[in-house]
Amino acid sequence: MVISVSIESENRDIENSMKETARALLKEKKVDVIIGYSKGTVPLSSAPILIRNVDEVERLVWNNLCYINLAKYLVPRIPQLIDPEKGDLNVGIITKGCVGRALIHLRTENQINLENVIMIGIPCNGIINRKKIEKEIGENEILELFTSGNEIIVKGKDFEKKFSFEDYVNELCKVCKIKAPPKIKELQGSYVGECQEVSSIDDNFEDLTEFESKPTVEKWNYIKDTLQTCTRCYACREACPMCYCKLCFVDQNKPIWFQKTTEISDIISFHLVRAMHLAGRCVACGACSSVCPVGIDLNLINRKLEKIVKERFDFTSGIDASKMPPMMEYSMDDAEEFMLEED
Amino acid sequence: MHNPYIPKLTSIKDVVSENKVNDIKTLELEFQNDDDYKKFDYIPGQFAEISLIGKGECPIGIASSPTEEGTIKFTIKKMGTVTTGFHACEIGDIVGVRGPFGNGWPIEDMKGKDIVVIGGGFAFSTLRSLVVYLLDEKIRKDYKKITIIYGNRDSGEVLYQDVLEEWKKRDDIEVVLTIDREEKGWKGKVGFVAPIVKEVGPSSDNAVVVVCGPPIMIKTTIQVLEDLNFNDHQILNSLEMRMKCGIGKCGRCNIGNKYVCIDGPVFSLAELKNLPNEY
Amino acid sequence: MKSEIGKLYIELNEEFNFYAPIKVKGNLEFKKILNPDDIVLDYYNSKVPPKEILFPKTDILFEYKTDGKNVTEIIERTDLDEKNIIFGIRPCDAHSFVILETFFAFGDVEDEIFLKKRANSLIIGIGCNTPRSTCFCTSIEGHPFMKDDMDIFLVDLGEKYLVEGISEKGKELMSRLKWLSDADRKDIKKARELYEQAEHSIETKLDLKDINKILDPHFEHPIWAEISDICIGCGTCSFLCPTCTCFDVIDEMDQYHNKGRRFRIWDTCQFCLYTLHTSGHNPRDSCIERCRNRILHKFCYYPENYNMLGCVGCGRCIQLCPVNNDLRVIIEKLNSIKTKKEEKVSA
Amino acid sequence: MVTELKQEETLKDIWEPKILAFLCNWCSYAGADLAGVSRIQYPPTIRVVRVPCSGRVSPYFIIKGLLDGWDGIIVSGCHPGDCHYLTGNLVARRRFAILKELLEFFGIEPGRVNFMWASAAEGERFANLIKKATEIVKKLGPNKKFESKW
Repeated sequence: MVISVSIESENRDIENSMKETARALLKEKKVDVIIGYSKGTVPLSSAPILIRNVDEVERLVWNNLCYINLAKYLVPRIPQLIDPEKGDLNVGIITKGCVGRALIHLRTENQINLENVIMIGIPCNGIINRKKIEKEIGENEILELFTSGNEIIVKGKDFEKKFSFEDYVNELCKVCKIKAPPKIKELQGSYVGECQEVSSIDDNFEDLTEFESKPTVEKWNYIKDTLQTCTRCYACREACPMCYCKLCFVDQNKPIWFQKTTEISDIISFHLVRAMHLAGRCVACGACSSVCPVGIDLNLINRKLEKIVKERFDFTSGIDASKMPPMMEYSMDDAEEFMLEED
Repeated sequence: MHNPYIPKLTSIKDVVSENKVNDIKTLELEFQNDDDYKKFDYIPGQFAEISLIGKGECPIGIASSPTEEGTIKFTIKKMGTVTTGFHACEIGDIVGVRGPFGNGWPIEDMKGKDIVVIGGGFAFSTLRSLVVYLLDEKIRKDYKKITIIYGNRDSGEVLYQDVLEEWKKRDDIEVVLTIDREEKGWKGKVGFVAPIVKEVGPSSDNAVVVVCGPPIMIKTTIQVLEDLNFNDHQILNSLEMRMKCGIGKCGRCNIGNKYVCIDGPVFSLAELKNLPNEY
Repeated sequence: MKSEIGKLYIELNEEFNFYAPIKVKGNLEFKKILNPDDIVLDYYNSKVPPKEILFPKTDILFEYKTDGKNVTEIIERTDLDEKNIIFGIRPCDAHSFVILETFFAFGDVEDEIFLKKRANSLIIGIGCNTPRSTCFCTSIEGHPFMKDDMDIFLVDLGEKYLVEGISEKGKELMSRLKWLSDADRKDIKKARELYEQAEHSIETKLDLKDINKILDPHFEHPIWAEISDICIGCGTCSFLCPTCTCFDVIDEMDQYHNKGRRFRIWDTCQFCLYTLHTSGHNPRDSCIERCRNRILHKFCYYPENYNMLGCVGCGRCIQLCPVNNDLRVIIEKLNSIKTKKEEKVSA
Repeated sequence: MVTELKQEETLKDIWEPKILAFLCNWCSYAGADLAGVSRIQYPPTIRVVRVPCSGRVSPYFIIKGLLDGWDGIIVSGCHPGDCHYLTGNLVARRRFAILKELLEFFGIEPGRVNFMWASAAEGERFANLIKKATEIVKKLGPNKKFESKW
């Protein structure tokens, strides 16, 4: 039954069904506003968009560059989604797998009320790693990027390059098993469009073995090299659907735990503590890496977090609303092989 | 040219706790270097960036008057990291001071006029500076009638009790104190500042009114003043804003194209109405 | 000749800190270089602007020593007198230095830390043969070959560079470099051609002429909500803007060694904490006000205060905004306020 | 040159790590006390911070400690099930598990940060574990990872 279809035609199907659902929802007045993606004005980007009436639905797109996690706009709700008189508007949200996971996880953390949110599920087919392509092209300007068949075509003034989609998709998307929003029984009525039944995920985390087997010094050097360009603009934090704290730990000044300078030790401590805070919460959307203006790849760290919680606590964020996240729970039987013991 | 971010060092000469709750203290600072003191040439209403080395810096209005020679005073409420640090200070500790910054009260323009000073809560510090200045022997004759209306939540919150007592004894100044709710042994008035202003009813003829206090007090008082025929140019106001540098470089205290730290903090109501409502 | 950059570096390296564009992990950055072979000159533009050289992300204001509780000594910076050469920057970034200089010298108190460094820096810029599709320097009275803001100006002619001394400082330095050969007429003609070619390749034209007059009366316009609705409030646009200057001042103390320092780090009006009062009141409480402040600061307050736009048209914020909140679209929308109004009048 | 080298070598030999130890008030701190009054010898490398419970020890403390240049960190609490607050150490254990793995992943020697359980009656065990931790840290040498910080 498996028919091999190309990315290009998949995109078209996703986009069409998404538009149809969106139109129907708006027409039936089931939602007041739809959050989705529109075509970016710069070749390697997409712009989130708020759609309020049926004619605007045409502007919705799906093109493998929709890297922003839209759950960000719901936690906390941006003012445009709140009516001064009616209160919270009914929101339709274009939901790829990781947006769905984010919403479900945020619900477990009591951060969001999904009653007036309708998830327009789409079977995401992967997000292009735009940083990797940019690096590959180097000092040339990309003027156009589109998918044709199973290839990514990048065009500039006097060059045209083809990349295979499989290789240039985000590292997280390569191993992603939750393409459409996971279905949970607590939210039966909130789904429109595609969604997927997920009970548990099998993942062997093979992609991490190479890095993990490196000696400590090499790991340190790699991390140091990767992070040293960080400008501390906090785009990673602001794009992360899980970073909803009103006051981030780096901004606290009573007491000041970690400084905000761009010295390497401060940068590393920021990313280390942020990783700590995302343990068991990261939904593997890769938005942090996609938005980083200086091209830092945080996906490796995010993968590691997923691995730790999966192996230690058998937990995957955002697929099961009945399970508490590991850092909100405790158990007598946790493994403690890392504790110091007498010989 | 010199590095404008380097504070001049002063040592704490005296610490006075100003209220019953003990969260407002007045620090009296003495410059370590006489030269620095001479260069610290200020008028009432200006502020300075005072810093506790290792904790940080914050902008505080100068509470002393240039006529009180030798030291400068700052009244500090315990709020954030730096101010809490100041509250832990003892006599002899070292405090950095940069300044004076800002425009201050327009004392030149106020000459020959009646002056009404309306204050609420602990926003009275730069008003203390102004009144002490106006009451100085050499200066008093330049100004006409001075009226002070000072409101507080309760009697324990009244700042600068010693100077207030002195002022009450003088006959060239009218001091009206008020608290929000009735209290045993309280001799002043009872009620919010705005109705008391109405009751006192200062004349708007050739007068300037200086208002400092919490936003809600300012709002209600300005209505009363407008009823008393004060125009927008006669009403002066001192703004607060988050600041870091005090010299218009760090960027955060702008209201429209004006910086509160260099174009303010004193604005007349007329000026404020011209600025975007973003403060 | 192109290979002679190495010669230039060797000659000037002892006297100057030599900053030039190099590739670090695939990103172009302006760094103090150790090897002239690393220099990349046929680049589009760096992500982090060269303002980083004069206004670093973390800039020490002063250091101090303590006796455990109180400060005993304040140590001023001594490295400000070092001479720098900033090599190979584009005209837009060179223009940003002029804007920064005006800003830091404005008011009664000048910012010595920036201005001293600026005065000790010599700019050797290079004409921009390949403007990007997002560049719009011609709309702000700039040009990909504008040389007014530099000390020495280079034009990349293919195999060699055309070198021109602009300022006194630059001419003096050139007189020391005797090995520079004279340009012939062909070279100058070629430079002229490149000049025109670059000008034509800039397609983005923004109408910024009277933008401050349009913006000034529309502080409360509903368009600001529209502009900011997808902004996620990160600092990308302003951290990577060559003219953004906001900073935060922070103290740090090493209790173990009784020393400390006060420094400034980049800050941005896009952060909630930027204007938050201790009392909890925040004058710019939502993205709407913060986005508005950024646009107004560049296109309204700058013209009012310094008589120049606070933008150089480098297009970094357009290229790098995570949610693609395109400045070109914003400007168009703002300009439409005017046209709508005119329509109303004519109707 | 030769003498210098020798000096360096001897310096390394006599170098003792400085270890920051967070001990829980109810078990480990009392355990350390017991080790003291029982005159059990253990290396004088630890500087003790008494905390109400090992659950109080936030990862901030540990990372900040490393940033500040401590050569090693020890967190010690009651054995699982014995916590004075019933579950404080269980919560802490999860946190430590993740922190330890993350530190290793970031290339910070995991041996610098050690977690242990020691009850009030286990003076001997406390001393032994401190000995062991000191050896581990000593082998790693001084903490220079964050030295770049002025």
